[in-house]
Amino acid sequence: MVPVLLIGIPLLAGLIGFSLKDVVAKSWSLFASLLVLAVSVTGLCLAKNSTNLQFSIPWMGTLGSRFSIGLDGTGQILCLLTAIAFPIIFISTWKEDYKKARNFFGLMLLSEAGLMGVFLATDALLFYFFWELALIPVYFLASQWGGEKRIAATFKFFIYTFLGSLMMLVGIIFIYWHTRNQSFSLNAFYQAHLQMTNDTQAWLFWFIFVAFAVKMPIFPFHTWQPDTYEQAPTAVTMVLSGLMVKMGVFGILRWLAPVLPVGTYEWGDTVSALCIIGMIYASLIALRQDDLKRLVAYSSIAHMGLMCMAIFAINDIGTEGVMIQMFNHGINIIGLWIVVYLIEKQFKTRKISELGGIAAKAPALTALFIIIVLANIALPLTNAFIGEFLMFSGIYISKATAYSTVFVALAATTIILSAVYMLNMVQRVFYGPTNVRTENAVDIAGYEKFVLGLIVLIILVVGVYPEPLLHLGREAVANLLSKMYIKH
Amino acid sequence: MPIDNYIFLSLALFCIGIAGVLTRRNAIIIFMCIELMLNAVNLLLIAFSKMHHATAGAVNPDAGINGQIFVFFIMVVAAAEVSVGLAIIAMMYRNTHSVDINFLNRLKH
Amino acid sequence: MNSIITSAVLGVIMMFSGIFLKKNSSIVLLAILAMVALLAMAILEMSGFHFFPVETHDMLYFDVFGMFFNCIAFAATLAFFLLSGRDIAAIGHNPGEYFALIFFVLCGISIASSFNSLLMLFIGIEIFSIPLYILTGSDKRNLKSNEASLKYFLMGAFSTGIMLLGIAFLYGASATGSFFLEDLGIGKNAGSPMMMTGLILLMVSMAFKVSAAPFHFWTPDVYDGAPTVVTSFMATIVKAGAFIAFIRLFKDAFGDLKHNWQIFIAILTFFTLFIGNITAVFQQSVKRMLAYSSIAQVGFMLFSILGLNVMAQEGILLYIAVYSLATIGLFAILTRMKDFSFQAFNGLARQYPVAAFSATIFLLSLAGIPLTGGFMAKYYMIASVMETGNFFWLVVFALLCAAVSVYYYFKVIQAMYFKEGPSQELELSPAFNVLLISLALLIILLGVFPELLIDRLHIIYI
Amino acid sequence: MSNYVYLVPLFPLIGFLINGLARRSLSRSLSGAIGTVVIGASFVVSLMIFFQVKQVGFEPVTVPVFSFIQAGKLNVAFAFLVDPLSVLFLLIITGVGFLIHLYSTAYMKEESAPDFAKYFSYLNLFVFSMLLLVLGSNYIILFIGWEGVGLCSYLLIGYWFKNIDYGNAAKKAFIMNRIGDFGFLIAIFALFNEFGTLDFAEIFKQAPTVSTATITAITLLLFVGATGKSAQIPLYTWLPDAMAGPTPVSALIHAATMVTAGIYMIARSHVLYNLAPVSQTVVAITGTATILLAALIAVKQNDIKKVLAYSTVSQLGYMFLGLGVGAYTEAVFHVLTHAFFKALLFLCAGSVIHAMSGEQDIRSMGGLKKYLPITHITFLIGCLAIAGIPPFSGFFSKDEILTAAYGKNPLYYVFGVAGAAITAFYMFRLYATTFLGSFRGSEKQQHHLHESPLAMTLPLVVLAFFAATAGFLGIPEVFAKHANWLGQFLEPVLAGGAAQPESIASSTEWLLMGISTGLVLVVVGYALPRFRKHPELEEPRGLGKWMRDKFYVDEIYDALIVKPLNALADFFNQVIEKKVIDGLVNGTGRLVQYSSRQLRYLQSGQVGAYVLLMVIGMVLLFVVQLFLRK
Amino acid sequence: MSATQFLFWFLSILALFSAIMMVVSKSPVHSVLWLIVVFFAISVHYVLLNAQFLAIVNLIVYAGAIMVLFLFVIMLMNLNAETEPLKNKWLKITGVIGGGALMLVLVAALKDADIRNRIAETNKGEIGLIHNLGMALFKEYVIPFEISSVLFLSAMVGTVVIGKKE
Repeated sequence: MVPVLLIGIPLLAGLIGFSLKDVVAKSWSLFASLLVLAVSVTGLCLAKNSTNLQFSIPWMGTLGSRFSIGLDGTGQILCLLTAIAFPIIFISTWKEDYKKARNFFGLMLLSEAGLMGVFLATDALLFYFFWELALIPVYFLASQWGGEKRIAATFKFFIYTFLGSLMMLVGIIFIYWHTRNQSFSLNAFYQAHLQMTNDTQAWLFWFIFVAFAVKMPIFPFHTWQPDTYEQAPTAVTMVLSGLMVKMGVFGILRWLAPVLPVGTYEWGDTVSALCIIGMIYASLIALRQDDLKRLVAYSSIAHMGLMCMAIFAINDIGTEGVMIQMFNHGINIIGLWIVVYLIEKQFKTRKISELGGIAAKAPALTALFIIIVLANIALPLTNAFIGEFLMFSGIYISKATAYSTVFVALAATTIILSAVYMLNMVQRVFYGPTNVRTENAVDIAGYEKFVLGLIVLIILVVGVYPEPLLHLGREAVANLLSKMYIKH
Repeated sequence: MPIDNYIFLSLALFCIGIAGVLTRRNAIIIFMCIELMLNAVNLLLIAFSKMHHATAGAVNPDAGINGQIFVFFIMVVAAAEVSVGLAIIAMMYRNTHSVDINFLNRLKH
Repeated sequence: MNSIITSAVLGVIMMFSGIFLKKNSSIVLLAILAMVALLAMAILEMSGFHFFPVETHDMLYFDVFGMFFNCIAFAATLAFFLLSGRDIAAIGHNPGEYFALIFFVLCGISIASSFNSLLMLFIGIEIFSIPLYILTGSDKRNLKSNEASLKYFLMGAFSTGIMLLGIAFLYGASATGSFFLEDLGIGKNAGSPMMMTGLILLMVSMAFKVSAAPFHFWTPDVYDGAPTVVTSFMATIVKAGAFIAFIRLFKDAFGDLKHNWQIFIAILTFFTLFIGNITAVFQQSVKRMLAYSSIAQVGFMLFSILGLNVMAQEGILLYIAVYSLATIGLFAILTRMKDFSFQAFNGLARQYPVAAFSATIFLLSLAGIPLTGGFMAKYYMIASVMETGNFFWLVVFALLCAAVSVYYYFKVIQAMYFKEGPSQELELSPAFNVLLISLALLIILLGVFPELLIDRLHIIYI
Repeated sequence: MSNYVYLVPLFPLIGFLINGLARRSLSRSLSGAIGTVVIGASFVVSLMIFFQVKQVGFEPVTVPVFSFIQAGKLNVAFAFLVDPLSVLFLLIITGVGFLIHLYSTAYMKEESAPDFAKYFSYLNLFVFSMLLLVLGSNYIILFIGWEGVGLCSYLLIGYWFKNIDYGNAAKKAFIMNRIGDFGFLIAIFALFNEFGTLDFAEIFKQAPTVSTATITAITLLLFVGATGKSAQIPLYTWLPDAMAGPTPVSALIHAATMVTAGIYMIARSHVLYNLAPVSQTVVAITGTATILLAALIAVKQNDIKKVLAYSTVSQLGYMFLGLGVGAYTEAVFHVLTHAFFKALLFLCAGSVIHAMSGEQDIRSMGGLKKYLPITHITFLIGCLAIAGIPPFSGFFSKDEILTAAYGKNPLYYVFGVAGAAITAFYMFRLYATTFLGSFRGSEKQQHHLHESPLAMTLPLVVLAFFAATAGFLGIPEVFAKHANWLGQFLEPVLAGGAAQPESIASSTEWLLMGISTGLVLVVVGYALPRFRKHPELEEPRGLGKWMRDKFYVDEIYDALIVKPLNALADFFNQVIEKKVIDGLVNGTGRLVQYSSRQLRYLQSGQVGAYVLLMVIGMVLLFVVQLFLRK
Repeated sequence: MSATQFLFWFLSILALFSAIMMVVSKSPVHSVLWLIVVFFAISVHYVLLNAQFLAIVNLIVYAGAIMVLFLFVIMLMNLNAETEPLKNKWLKITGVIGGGALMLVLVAALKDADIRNRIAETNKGEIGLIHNLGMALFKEYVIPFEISSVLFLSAMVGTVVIGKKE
């Protein structure tokens, strides 16, 4: 029942939200998202009792598709992340006044339902449906409530991701026709590669990969991202970068690598090379950004590249790193966006060059932000260190590629670069003398402190004691890898 | 008579009709060219009908008759089409005092 | 037979309605009632109640596929009447006759969905073409309407000529000299040069009727010039009727020769998708954009002929239903607008949220966004072709085109929701809104549960 | 002992949390007290551990705290390793740290209460990290501490963040360290790949089974890490800039403890280094080069802290030279003595700066002897110690390293002695310019001159005591047999790694010592009178200018790395991103639009054209058909 | 060469010539007259093929009724050679080339047809006679026959709608 509630609550609440009055919509959606969080935590507690975590009813029987969802190890971390993220997003933007708030919050909840569905679906067609359900509300959110150039930017985003998902659809249908009983179920998909030649898997790989690559995004499919992040309202950007990019990683983990293991091996090096290029490239570009949002956007590209690369290491350490890092990156980047949002709200600008000296006026904001930044550059005892360390180790010891050392050496340069651009930003925004804009700065309010404090708390707790989270994914990772080890 | 004589005769007439459609601008003439195309088809159908009759007439005395019936229906339809077509051309003439098909080209691109 | 006879009789009744009924609204009401009756007859027919036990001498063959299509087409027409009945009556001075012509068209469509002989195909197609020539030109004072009518007529007659030549060759190539579908693709001449010649010619003329490129050139002009309500009807139900005839012809007559002609359909599909989608991008008028989009949609529908399997047949019915409903809905809104340009839609969502929301659903469905019927329809089309294992490149191309199509459909959505525009007066009655929203919900329903519509068919085929 | 070893890092952590979280509500004295007391507590616990370790028959213990990371075969425990080496560092860190905390309570008096608490919280966090670094039983914990101290260094250098330059210095320190960490991290990955574990004990046990090439690569990468943290060529440039931080910070972090982390790490990994002679050579050469380069630069610096900073770099070079020649014990010995005398020198400098109201330029000082008597004496002791004048501590440690170096290659010795001579020269230049002669500052400064309060002078005295006497902890064999207490203490850890002094005849050793001592004394004898009378006030020319401008290393880095990188980034941002990739994406869109514009001209509106196109279409289909039939 | 063959060739050449003349005539009236000649030639072909009924119908319906209707409309509109709109020379050439190309490919497509050597019987066979056709029309083809009424009905309604003065 838990998975049904995870999807059902935000879906229903969202639909109801459309008919509510604008003033209550905000509280309503916060309530609903907290409810989802409660259910999600319950799901974690029930982890042993798997009957409550699976749900399957007939749906589109003639097509071989069922409405089957399940909360398993792979999706659990991301469901938890989603459940945590939405209340945080709602609280942190509590004071924001949206025109037609009910539509805004309704769409937000719909996208939450879509995200949950993506992480829960164990049927390929259903997965595809939720994939799009998550996308469309976000498109409308970004286009309606976004910045000046929102229409063009978000449309580019939409076309980009839509094209990617269409390619994925082709791949899904192709695999579907190669399953034994023409079924969309996850297990049937895991068997499908047995009926395919290696060459087929090799080209099919790209059809599915493109969708995920666009979502993450992997160089050179990334150009939608900075524009969209820049133009979307911050709450939506948080959803996009904190949660939706994870859909890509998750998709590869669950729907690509185990489904097409040979293709995954075949192209591992190519993808890794793309990831590395993207990481270095994005880091360097981040170095020269003056807009806070764009900077964070490019830093996100760099981080996602590493996650993608680690999947293709195809070993337990790398994959567990990816699992935990998906959670960590979600938390960290939402934290970054909140700060960016707070800065923009107070100073009416996101230009780094127009800011400075905030630390003197807003020490709490500064302290919390610096911890988030440190997490973002993967300092030990923050959550991201665990993930990045595992991922790098996984890549280094990977047997799936002959170039693991080179890959790590190149990818690890971003450790340096991320420190450079993040600290540059911290210094120029927070340190130095105050200027006209920042001299009357005030520190953040209580609820903002609460939200950021919560994020910092998660960062540190996971960074110091990651075992519970690692444990959550361990079995699932072993399970996924067992499907991928056919070649070795 | 070998059937290919009829085939190529009909084709020739048909293609003359098409060439007419392509080269003329007068709506009525174009329409007449289309009628010519239809007649070419009629001739071909009757030839085929007799061809099939020649093959199977011994077994089935009515073999091939359907081709001629078809021609009959083509004529029926052509008649209906002509009445409508001429009405449309007349309507256009009433409005523009021209039967030049290129005279009207508000609708393009 | 129910549908054919009923529609003809209803056509006659409507023809005389003008004499007895003076008010337009009562004629519209009568037409709606007649349509309900026709739909009921079609549904009864499908349920096994044949009221007219006529010996057809194999000229017609009523299978579930055709009858089911009739139901869909009639239901769509009913929706069309309900939404736009008032506008049909408002085209000119002869409301009764317009409705009569529409019923005659439906009669032709019913024949096209149940023919078993090339003769009936020819007659059926002519029956629904000739009234359309008239309907296209029914706005007599409007030069655009005149022009559209003349163009449509001349090119339609031309394509009739092509079709007849094709039929003649097929007749000549058939073993025993027959027009029955089952006799065409068999015998020692199957696949012979003459048969292929006939087949290609017939295919060309059918492609013309469904406006597949490069035989689509009449479509944008005619759709643009015709009165908007008529365009709505032509672009949906009539096109669907022609398409059913197309698929029926190729399935029943040439199904076994698939490998000889698939490449031609593939070529047509390619051009149709390309030209339809690409040309739509630059249109300035929504009406004309919809004309091109209807061409683009045909590109997808052609996949069903390429696949020609169970999935294709189920899918094409779903496609027709979803596409027709969405397009009718869109045109219904468009009919009420004075200006067909994209700018006219600016800020519509603020003033008319219901209409804008429904239009959004319609557009999303046309673009093939999941959770709308349009997605499932496209899904069926693609999956059916992929089952054959061939033409993978075409599938990929089609999806690229689908991405392009998002561009022009979303332009309308963007105009309605994200742009500001001057307020305008549209006569959108509450009933109209209710109808629109129910159509939209129906489309979503079909997107989530497509089997509601086609499971019946599935049971029969499997 | 396993019961309370965790207390050592825990106390500073508690201090950090209290000072960090409650900094708004703590008074200055309270937060200072908390900050200092926790370190003192740590020191006490460390002492207790020390006495246990010192007992005969002690075996190194690993104390697990909790399971940190577990994934696949990677199993990292959060565990502490207690052995003589770590205990020795514990004592240095907590002992010197305590004194510097104490010193800070007075030195930082002028800060506002929250800032004061912030300062102490950072300092506590630093001590915590440093303790983790030396206590960690595997490379991960070591790395956590490693990065932690880097962070604290960053925070403390940028403590006065309103000054852009200070911020830049902090950033530079962090990034330079990160470059080192890059090597360190990859070394860790390689270690894990090779050994399947990151535990010191396991790795060192298995090390001999691994090929020399691999070990060489790993050790070189570890050394890259060490060059970052311990400010060696080529990553030393951050350390002089780090003097932007408060002076006690410079004393603690940038002289006594953090910068020796690299030495600790290599000493800890000495088993690996012993297996990789190439790496050892690289370490030794780098160390030697650093000694000379930094010493030369120090000669022409006029900022009191800069001189000390370069001297630190130079002294660290000695330690690396020691490590490189396999004299691990000697290197650690030098760490110890250096901690005392360099912390002392910095604190003295802090006292001077305190007295001079923030003035750091020695050209404005002079004659401070009479105003700051305690500072003067202690500073002099520090100078003597660093210059290596017997019997001060620096003499013993430095000479042991030089002797060992001679055993390896006399060239090392030659350069080492040259470095020692230069060290003596610039230290006494500094001393003479600052304390001797007559005061050259402004009236106001002169008026303000005073000796520092007790909280500041007490640490000076204590440190001076150790700076003078600590050398006796490791008396070379040539002086007295078995008098090298430190060598014996560290024997269980660094055994086998120690240099082979036996290979050098004791007569040679005496000679070497004599040469270096004599040379130093000559230099001191030259420098002291020269700079007392004629302090160097004018701008240097020629080579001196090069030395003053640090051989333009920063500028070279800027031109070779920073500028090209920025240019590349700009190229990516402006050209690749906007023109190529985005251009490609938008170009596709434009292409579609363009095709759309062109294609629509097919729709000419003329029936004839339409029919013609249809006919062409048909012809094409038939052509295809003809081809297919062929 | 038998009389039938002679007649065939004569009629074929006549039909083709008249067809070409119809297309190239400047004056619409001439075109109509040439077309009537084509129809006559084709009707005689029908007779040759022993399809007397269709020959007669062709004459009455086509050459008679329909062509007269054309002529009538042309007269009504007072169209003549002078009012004939001119068409671009190049378009004319492309038109001819287009028609020719289609002819070419069709011939190419059909030249290998294996039924080329079959015979369409002339001067014999009863199927074209009115009796047989009538029987077939009202027995097997009664459905299409009936349904054509709808066609006519719609054509009639259409003509009325279009033609009615408003």
